[in-house]
Amino acid sequence: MAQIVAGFGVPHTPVFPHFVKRDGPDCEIAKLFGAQKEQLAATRPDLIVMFDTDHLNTFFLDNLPIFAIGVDKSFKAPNDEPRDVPNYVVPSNADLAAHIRTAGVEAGFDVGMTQAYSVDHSVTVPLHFLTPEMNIPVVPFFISGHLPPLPPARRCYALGQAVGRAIESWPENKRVVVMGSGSFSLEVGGPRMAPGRSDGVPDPDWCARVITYLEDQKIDQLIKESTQHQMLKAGNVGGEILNWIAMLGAIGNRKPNYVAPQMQNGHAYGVWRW
Amino acid sequence: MAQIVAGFGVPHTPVFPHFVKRDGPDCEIAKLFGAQKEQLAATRPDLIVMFDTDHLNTFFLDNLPIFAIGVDKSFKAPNDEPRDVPNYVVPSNADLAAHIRTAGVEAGFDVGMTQAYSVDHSVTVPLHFLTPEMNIPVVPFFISGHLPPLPPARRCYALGQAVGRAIESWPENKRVVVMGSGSFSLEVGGPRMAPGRSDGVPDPDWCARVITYLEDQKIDQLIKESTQHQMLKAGNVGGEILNWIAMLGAIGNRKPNYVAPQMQNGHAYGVWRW
Amino acid sequence: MSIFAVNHLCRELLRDRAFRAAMKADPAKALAPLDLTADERRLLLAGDVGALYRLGANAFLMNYLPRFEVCGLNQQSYNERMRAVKVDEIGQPVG
Amino acid sequence: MSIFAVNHLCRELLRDRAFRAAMKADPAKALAPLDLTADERRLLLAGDVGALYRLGANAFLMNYLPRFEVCGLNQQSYNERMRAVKVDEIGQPVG
Ligand SMILES: [Fe+3]
Ligand SMILES: [Fe+3]
Repeated sequence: MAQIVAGFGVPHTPVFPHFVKRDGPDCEIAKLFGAQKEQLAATRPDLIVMFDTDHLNTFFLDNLPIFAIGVDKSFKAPNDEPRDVPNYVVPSNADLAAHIRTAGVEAGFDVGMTQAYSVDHSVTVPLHFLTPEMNIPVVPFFISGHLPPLPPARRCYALGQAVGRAIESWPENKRVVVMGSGSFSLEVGGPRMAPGRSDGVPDPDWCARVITYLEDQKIDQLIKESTQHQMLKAGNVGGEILNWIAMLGAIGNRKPNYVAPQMQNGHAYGVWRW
Repeated sequence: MAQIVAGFGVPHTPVFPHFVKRDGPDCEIAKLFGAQKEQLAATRPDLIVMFDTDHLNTFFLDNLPIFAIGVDKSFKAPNDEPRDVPNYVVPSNADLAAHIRTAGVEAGFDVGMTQAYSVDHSVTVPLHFLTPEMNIPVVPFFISGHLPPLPPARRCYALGQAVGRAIESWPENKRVVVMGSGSFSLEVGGPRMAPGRSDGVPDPDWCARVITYLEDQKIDQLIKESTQHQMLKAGNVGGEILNWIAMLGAIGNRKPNYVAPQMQNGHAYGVWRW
Repeated sequence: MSIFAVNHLCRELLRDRAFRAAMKADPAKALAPLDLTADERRLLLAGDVGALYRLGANAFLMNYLPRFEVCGLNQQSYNERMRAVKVDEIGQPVG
Repeated sequence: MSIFAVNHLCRELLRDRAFRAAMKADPAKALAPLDLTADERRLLLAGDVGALYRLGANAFLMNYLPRFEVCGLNQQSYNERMRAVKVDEIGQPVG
């Protein structure tokens, strides 16, 4: 049977590959992703399931899902031209993805499907740093985290639990890592940007509180406080925390090895291994 | 406040407009739709919410929702060239549609959204017969009813209840009719077609049983027996019964005025007024 | 998923008038640029909708082939070939 | 929804290289065939992203305007104009 061997929480800032190329391996971003890369390699993963919020690139306003999963043998990444990111073809696992979808729908989660799809920086940037050889299959699970109505946090946690059960009922002997991709407090291109920047962190207190809750395993408190109002107050991508919450649902209530903050970006790098 | 004033169950066979044009107002189809048209007019509807299963026309395999709602001020119909159906522009109500979606997501239904959309024969054909002047706004709510995994019948009933509550919490004083569009037993273009036809009725017993359950208000029994296996056994569009079940959820457990079967087509015409 | 390409081109028959005309005029030429396996291409050109169904192609979508009379199909030959596919109680190919 | 067309063209800037080039060369001409209201067209050509945000246009999508430097926008003018929009605690325009 497949087993979930680790959980990772990752940021996906599209300009980070450019910064690392420019600033070299000793810059903060390179070190933080580098530490996660080592941790990931140590888990010997066969497969990654990544909860992610698309930025109107894979999906648009003409057909916008709340939940959807990519069901194909591979996908192209990225589709939105982040600087200094190559064009990747990422292997995936259509059978496992279809199995997760079926299990999710049976459990009462209305999970849409995409085939022949591509993904944006939010899937690509973490993989660019963590699995640059793109030799580990990735199944992306999309959670709507930007445009209200956002799915309730408690529902996303329950979704993660259902996805975790689906993974662990998969008959193949696979080591699966579950990731959540996104920020806790960030405004991109909206009125709450910082002066002279293209983004901003509207609610640094919330970001700090989230990190404390993660470190202290106060998941119920985190869910309770992650109302739609709080997520929108944290910025126009504040709902990306739902991806971390779904990941936590999938791995169960565990103590993280670490949650390394990057407060100026309103996000963190988290590792859960056991 | 808005109130739900009636429920309708309708078939949507794409060739029916052609048959009625060919065979005139005294043919069975013309009479059955004609009777419903009179019933509908008598309800003085301000708005129609129609549960419907799209046939890979509004949505395709590249982005296939389980549940989705059309949010726009109008939509084009039909997009799949059924014979003798004009090109319509159907008015809709984006505000009410967005309100239903928000209420649904808050209630734990993961309802996707489409804007700038068109619909196929499954929305158009019933409207062609029932509201040919296209002067009544229609909000289409799409339920995946063809490709497994199908959403569970009990969940579709609960979805209908949530949509009903959302409609009745809408502050405008509107008379709303809820419709469910589709067949009970039908195979279209698949191996279970009848000889020399493009469709077939693989499970006429099920069709008859559904009609009895509807007439006798045995909704719980109907839901219990509407397993994915039974729906697929009834044909490759057998899951369209989910649209009727969602309609029943929205209107509450009521006695129909009538459910007129068309057994050779595996479907019926139903009217619930009170 | 390769069968996606078969499903997709069937739908394009409905949506893209130029592709429909090209398929009516010369299917081999119209299919040439598409990303199909050799098997899928051969089965499409032979109008072998039964074999394509067994490979997972969708019945509604393949129904556009006889509707627009491409790949030598009409309603009668489509009906016969699809009905020859052995399926179980829920329409899944068997054997 | 008319604002849909504004959102859509912003996204096309990213996805359609020919449209991107046309918008860089002559925005009025590139926008001419699109189904925009007179207001939307005027605001786009003026680079008035603040007013478009108040009309409901999406911030990520409008961010492609300065990224590709169309309609006279660059990161600085975009930042200033968006930051001038008064919003409530959750980023909704007020006043
Ligand atoms: Fe993001
Ligand atoms: Fe149908």
